[in-house]
Amino acid sequence: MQLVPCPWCGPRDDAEFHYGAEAHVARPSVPADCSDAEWEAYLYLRRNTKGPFAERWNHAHGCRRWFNVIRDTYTHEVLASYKPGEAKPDIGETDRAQKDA
Amino acid sequence: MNRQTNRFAPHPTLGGGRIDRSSPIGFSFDGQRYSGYAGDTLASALLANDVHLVGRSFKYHRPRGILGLGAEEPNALIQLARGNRSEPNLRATQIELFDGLDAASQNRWPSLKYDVGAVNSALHRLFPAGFYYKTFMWPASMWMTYEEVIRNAAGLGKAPEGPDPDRYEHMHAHPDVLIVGAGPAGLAAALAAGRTGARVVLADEQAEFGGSLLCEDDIAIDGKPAADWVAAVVAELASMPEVTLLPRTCVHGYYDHNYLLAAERVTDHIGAVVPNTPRQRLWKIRARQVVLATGMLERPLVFRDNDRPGIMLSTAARGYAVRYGVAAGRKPLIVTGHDDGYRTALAYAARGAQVVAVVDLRPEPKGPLVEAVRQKGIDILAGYSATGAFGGHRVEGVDVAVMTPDGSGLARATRRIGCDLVAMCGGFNPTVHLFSQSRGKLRWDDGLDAFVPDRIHDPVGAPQASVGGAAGTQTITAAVKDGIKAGLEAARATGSTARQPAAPKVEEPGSGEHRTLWVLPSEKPVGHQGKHFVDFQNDVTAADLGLAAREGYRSIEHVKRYTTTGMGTDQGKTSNINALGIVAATLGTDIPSVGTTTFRPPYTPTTIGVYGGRNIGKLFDPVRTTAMDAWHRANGAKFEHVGQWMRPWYYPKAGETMRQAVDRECLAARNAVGILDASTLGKIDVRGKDAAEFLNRAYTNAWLKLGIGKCRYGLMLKDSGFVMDDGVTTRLAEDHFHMTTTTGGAAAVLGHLEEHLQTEWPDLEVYLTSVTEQWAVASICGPKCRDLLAELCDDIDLANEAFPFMSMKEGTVAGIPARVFRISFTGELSFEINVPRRYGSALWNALMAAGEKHGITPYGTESMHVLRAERGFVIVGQETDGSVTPTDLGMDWIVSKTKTDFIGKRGLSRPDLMLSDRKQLVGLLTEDPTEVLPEGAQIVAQLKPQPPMVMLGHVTSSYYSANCGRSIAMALIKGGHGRKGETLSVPLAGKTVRVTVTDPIFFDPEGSRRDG
Amino acid sequence: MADAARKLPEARSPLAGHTGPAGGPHHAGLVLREATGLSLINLRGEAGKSFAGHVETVLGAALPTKPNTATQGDGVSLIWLGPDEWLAVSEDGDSGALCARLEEAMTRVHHAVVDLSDNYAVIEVSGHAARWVLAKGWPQDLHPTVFKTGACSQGMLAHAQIVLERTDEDAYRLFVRPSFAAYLWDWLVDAGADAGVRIAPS
Amino acid sequence: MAASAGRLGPTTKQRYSIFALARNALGYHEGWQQAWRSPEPKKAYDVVIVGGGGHGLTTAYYLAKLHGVRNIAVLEKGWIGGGNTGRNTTIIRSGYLWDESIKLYEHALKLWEGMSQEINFNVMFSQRGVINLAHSEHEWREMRRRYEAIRLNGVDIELVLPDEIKRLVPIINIDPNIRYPVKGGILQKRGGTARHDAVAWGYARAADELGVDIIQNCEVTGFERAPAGHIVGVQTTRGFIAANKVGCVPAGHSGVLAEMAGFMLPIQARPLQALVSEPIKPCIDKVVMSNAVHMYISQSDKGELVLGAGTDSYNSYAQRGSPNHPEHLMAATVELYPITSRLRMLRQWGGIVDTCPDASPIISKTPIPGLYFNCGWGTGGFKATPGSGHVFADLIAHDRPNALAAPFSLDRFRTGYLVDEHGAAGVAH
Repeated sequence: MQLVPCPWCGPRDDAEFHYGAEAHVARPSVPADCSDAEWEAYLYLRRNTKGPFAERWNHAHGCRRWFNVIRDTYTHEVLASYKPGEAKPDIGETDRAQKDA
Repeated sequence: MNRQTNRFAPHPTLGGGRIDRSSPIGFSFDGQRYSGYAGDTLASALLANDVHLVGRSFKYHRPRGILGLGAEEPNALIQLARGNRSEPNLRATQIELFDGLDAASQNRWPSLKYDVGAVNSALHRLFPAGFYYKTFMWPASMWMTYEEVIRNAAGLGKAPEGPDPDRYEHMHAHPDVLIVGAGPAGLAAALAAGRTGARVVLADEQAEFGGSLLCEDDIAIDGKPAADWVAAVVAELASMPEVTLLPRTCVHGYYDHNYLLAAERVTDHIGAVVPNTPRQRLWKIRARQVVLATGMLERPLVFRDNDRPGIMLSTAARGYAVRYGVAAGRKPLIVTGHDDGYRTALAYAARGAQVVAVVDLRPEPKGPLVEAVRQKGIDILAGYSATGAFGGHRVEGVDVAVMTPDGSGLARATRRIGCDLVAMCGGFNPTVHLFSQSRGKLRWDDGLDAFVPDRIHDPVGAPQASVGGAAGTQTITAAVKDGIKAGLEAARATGSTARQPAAPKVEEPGSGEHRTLWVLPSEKPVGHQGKHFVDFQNDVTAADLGLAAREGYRSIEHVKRYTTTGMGTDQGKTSNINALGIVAATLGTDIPSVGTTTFRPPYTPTTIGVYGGRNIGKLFDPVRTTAMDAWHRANGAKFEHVGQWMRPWYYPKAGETMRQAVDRECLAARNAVGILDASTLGKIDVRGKDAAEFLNRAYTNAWLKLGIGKCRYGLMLKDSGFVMDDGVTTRLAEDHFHMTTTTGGAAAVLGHLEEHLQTEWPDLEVYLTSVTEQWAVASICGPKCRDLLAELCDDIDLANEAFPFMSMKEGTVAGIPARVFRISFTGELSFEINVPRRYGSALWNALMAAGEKHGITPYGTESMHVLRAERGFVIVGQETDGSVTPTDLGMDWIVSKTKTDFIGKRGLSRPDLMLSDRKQLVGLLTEDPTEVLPEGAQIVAQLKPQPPMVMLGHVTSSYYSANCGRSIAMALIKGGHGRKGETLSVPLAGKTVRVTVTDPIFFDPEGSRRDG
Repeated sequence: MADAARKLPEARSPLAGHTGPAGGPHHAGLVLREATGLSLINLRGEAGKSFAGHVETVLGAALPTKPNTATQGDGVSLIWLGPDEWLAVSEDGDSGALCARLEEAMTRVHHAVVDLSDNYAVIEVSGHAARWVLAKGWPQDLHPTVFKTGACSQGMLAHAQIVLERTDEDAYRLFVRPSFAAYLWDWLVDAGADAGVRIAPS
Repeated sequence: MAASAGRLGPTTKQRYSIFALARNALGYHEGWQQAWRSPEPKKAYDVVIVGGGGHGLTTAYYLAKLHGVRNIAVLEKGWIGGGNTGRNTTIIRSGYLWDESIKLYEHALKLWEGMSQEINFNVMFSQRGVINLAHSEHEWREMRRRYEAIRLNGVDIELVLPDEIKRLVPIINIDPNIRYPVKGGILQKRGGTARHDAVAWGYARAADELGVDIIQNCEVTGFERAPAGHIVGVQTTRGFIAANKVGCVPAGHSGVLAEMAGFMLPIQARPLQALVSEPIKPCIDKVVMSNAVHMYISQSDKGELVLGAGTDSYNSYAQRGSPNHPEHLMAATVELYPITSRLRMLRQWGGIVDTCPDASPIISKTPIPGLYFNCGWGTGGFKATPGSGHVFADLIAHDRPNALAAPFSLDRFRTGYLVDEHGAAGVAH
């Protein structure tokens, strides 16, 4: 049972949270301008990193806020947690590999 | 009752063991009555009564005796008690004796002594490891028959006959320091940590603290017997308010970030029902620091036929003598490569047993222990191998011979020595299961010939230390010293401190170099004569391990799964390292490069019921009820589960079938007054200057210009373009709306909206608050419902002009402040009356009383389904399944053409969502109007005599409609909108129903009844 | 809302008819009581802005900004639910009037004031075994040094999502949705069996 | 395809049978050959399969057997069958909802039915029957839709009511007043279980017999592409290996490999936990699945009750999950099968399932010519093993999907074609 650090409530059991997969995937500001591939990328294509990963959590049973966490998806070490809008700490990720379909 | 022939008389100085000879306990084993003493385990009591044959091995059904002293026991598996409290596969070594204990052996027929299964042992050549992969394939049809035989032969004990009468519970704990194991190292750590005032939990699987010290009589601490030190430390710990002592509690699982699970046996040792007390308690422990003091387990030796009853681990033999005052044998023989074996010889000799010999693998054993045994005149056979044991249901002796210097073969002929107990010591393994479960990295220690903890997995997120035997420490002195250091450091790391306690002075026998031989040589090569057992429970021999390697199963995980070594209920506690040693030798490599298999929770098998805890039966999952629930129950409602809610399904009168009740309810709703409890719908308060803009983005239609007091139906999509929910939203003020959602979708919609507000559009000034349960809702409909409402409400003009459809008025109904909405899901004139929940039943009672003369009839979810289907209204979750678009539902009218964006808009324009032949909503009328199609039935264009056939789609809703006087149905079928008027087939098992495609609206198509 | 001059019919609390008669062993380690007649108002707004000042003037208690703490005023306590969300709990039962006064004070401020007096059942749990029983189903640390009097938290007690407030040495207040109240009450009674349970009149 | 270098015919294997067992018993079983050779990797192959689980090994077997490709290597980063093949709850059935899924899983079920005889390795495929239970009116309606779709696809399926279910599963609790009462279910008699390890070992042996090189402890660390873009080989921990075609079937690690190849997948790696009880005498011979309480149960031939749960909700490659899932699983097990309360859990573990947004697999070409992916099986991978290998071999051999695989292309997420096997998205009304 991992301890997920909610930026407001502090560390809590992961059972208190709802998971939101890869962080910093913003909804395109003008969806009408998106190609089908770009819309597919927004809807479905998410990084699935093995290692340090910027991901979203929602404290569903607590303060109900969304926030971001850098967590190693293999060792489960939690490296950082930060509020939405705050900059993503550098974890050496290349920018999102665009599907060149 | 047999006298306890094997009890040692109490020793003048060494005492009579930690049993209470003044309180005898009667028990039975396989129907035979025996007696033991308080403090005995079932194993020690059986041995006291000279019962060695206790079980039959899994595959070969060989007679088996007690091998160990505790959790490592692979053989003595017991079926305890009968009926609903019966429990299979318990280790006799871990069952505390209680009065009237009723135990039975397992896996034998007709009896333990005469077991038919023993034929497998005779034909053992035909059953090497993995034989079942190589046979039973011919003829193919016979496999299920072969399997039936295998299944009935397999399995050990039996499941109880009925439900468990005992209760279980959970308990959360948050110690600063969790110490696992209360042996010398653990007690010392707890003392050091406890004295700082830190919150400490000390847990041990045994009934008493002390660990290995309980089984030794040659250790003094601070000049007194070790047990006195244990008692003193436990007494001090018990006096500390922040220290929790948990005996009979096995910490069996180590999960992420120092989250550990432990199962406490609360009443098992009492053997009687204790009111208001759980049988077991699952401790869910989040520790800031963990100290693992789980000690060591002794390894057996692998030699020919080393499984005769009466052959046991040396520490076990010693433990029975010292702790339980039991002579596991009157003529013991010790086989060891380790000085520790000599302590067993001394313990038995001191108590009057005649130690036949000490067979020492080492050519020149020396040191204080060896000298002490020599002085006792005991024969020490140095450099000898035990080439094999003999005896049937009890060991009768071993063959011994001098080994070649490298221990690979025999230098001289063997000779036979008679004995009635073989105490074997193959060395010691630190108990690293929990360390390994915490994903710590092990390393092979050549000095110890064992794996020891090397690197902690997550020192920051899950700080942890291993001390004592668990860390490979050899002496009690070092264990106590390390324990104190680790306990203090752990407490200090959590902010509590105190002076470091002085380490007590420990006097213990020293031990010298040991020798490890993975297989003791005998006359014939391994596999050619007799069986060299490695995993006693799963009957895995050294030859099996050789076979696995020979057939290419080289990875240790392959060897484990192919031979099933280490996969029994003891999880390889006595076999894993021996197996590794043998496999490494067979592959011509060393143990570190072979690696270990992963240690998986639990450390010892744990009761499934304790994991269920009290979350079973009535408390398995909440049942959510509305304010009017009492009335529904009192008036004979049949209920239906909708998510966690329990909603009235229909209200049968005496003798009515469901169909008759639903017909009556539907007719009343359209001809008199129907009343529905609609409290379960999701309700969300939407506030803020950007509320209208937010609704514009969330729904497919337009919201900016909705009038105050006006309502509008909205369809909510996901950004994929598929329908996720629907509901009516009402504008209460310029910046204030009241949104409703489906019952099932309430939480999902609030989450969906809140996620977009927080992560996509934080700039919008909008606040959402769930008000689902603030309001109880009674929805009345039908031609007479306005008259009824008028009797109870005199401050709202109910006339259609003043109070038009899809608008809301506030006023007082039956004396209760209320919001009344002209919303209709039935197509009838309808008023949804919302009152604060506390007045829900008062409102309902008032409506029912006043409505009597109007023919008021309560209706449930089934009738609501029929009434809305008559009008062609869809239900999200029934007409939709997450792959349906508004267009599919024929609801293009609700999709704004002018808005540049809303959630789902871009998704809708993806190619596959624009195809004309998608599955689209239609009505279906059966040729025979009385035929009601089953919901989920498939619709076919080209009917075939036999499946398979191409299906167009399925029936989403289907009912008999009393109001239409016939059956009606809705369906999603390929290209449905273009198929109006077509005749199609619905092939059911046994018959095919012909249907005509229509518009999905069957009653009052013009909507003339809406305003009453 | 129309004035309440007319005689309001009987109001039923969420646990009416479920708690059974008051009473139980005097030495009971667990005492349960349903608290009724409270005003519960959900407040949303920006802590740092004037919104906070308006709340304080109307309710007479400062808005708690430290997560998971509650502040007490005269007959009112303000419970932190999120960085921009609080639950005001007042012994003044006229929640409508309270909401009106709050609304009036905040017309020009981005806020939400929502009467949730019927959206929660309130269960008081006290007694020397209160912490022992709650710890059977509450995963968070309740040790007095960590969960002090005046602390509050949200989470799951068994399978019900609740707001938990520690009101005194051995006294807690649980806010739970009414539809979960019967389940939670039954869970508490079952979990309190080993400590002895007494039902106090509500 | 590069001409296969001068290799002798594949090593013929001893036939496994009771007679072979008896014969070898005389020689103390020291005459058995290696089941597979584990050779050193060659410099080049026609086809390299990445992933030595059941799907990878069956792909290699069918490529060699049906498509005459002789120069194949299966690269496994650990030990074959060590991923999900060795961690699943061994359930086999074809009772799915959408036509595309039913056809693919039924294709696999038919291949299961002749498997032991075809590869001369007893995988103990036991067609003892699988029951899916419905616990509410809503679920019962969903079950009926699934039943009709399966039946009309020509696959054996029966509706069963509580009394019949009680007869088939004596230890089940059909009391109508429990929190999630048994309303009924569907029974697929041809469904059942198999010994998962044996599937990996059996196909490894059969593929080895056809000349396939099975190379363990060989992790792929990168893809090499020709200037024009076509795949030319893979970088591994044991050096570069050239290949004209590369088929990736790495289950939980598909996201990692896709990222290595420079494109993204709609796949999230999620923990899926399972556990076994101690072995007891037979008490349940059917496989019974309950979606409402996320719980499924069967009993292995050794006597262990095998219990599985739903996935954990967060991404993880740790092959373990949070203990609240097994806890809920065991509460549900005691609820539906009261006699299990006093039995004891022997072992619990987790796997990494590659979950897709529509809970259906991806069997597809990729943006990189010559690179094919077969993944996204989520919790349904084991039952599809032979079918997945069969269609993936066909795709690799012909560079285009056949009719069975076509609906599962990667492209469907762009076009919106959905095969959503989550079942009904929400709860009605």
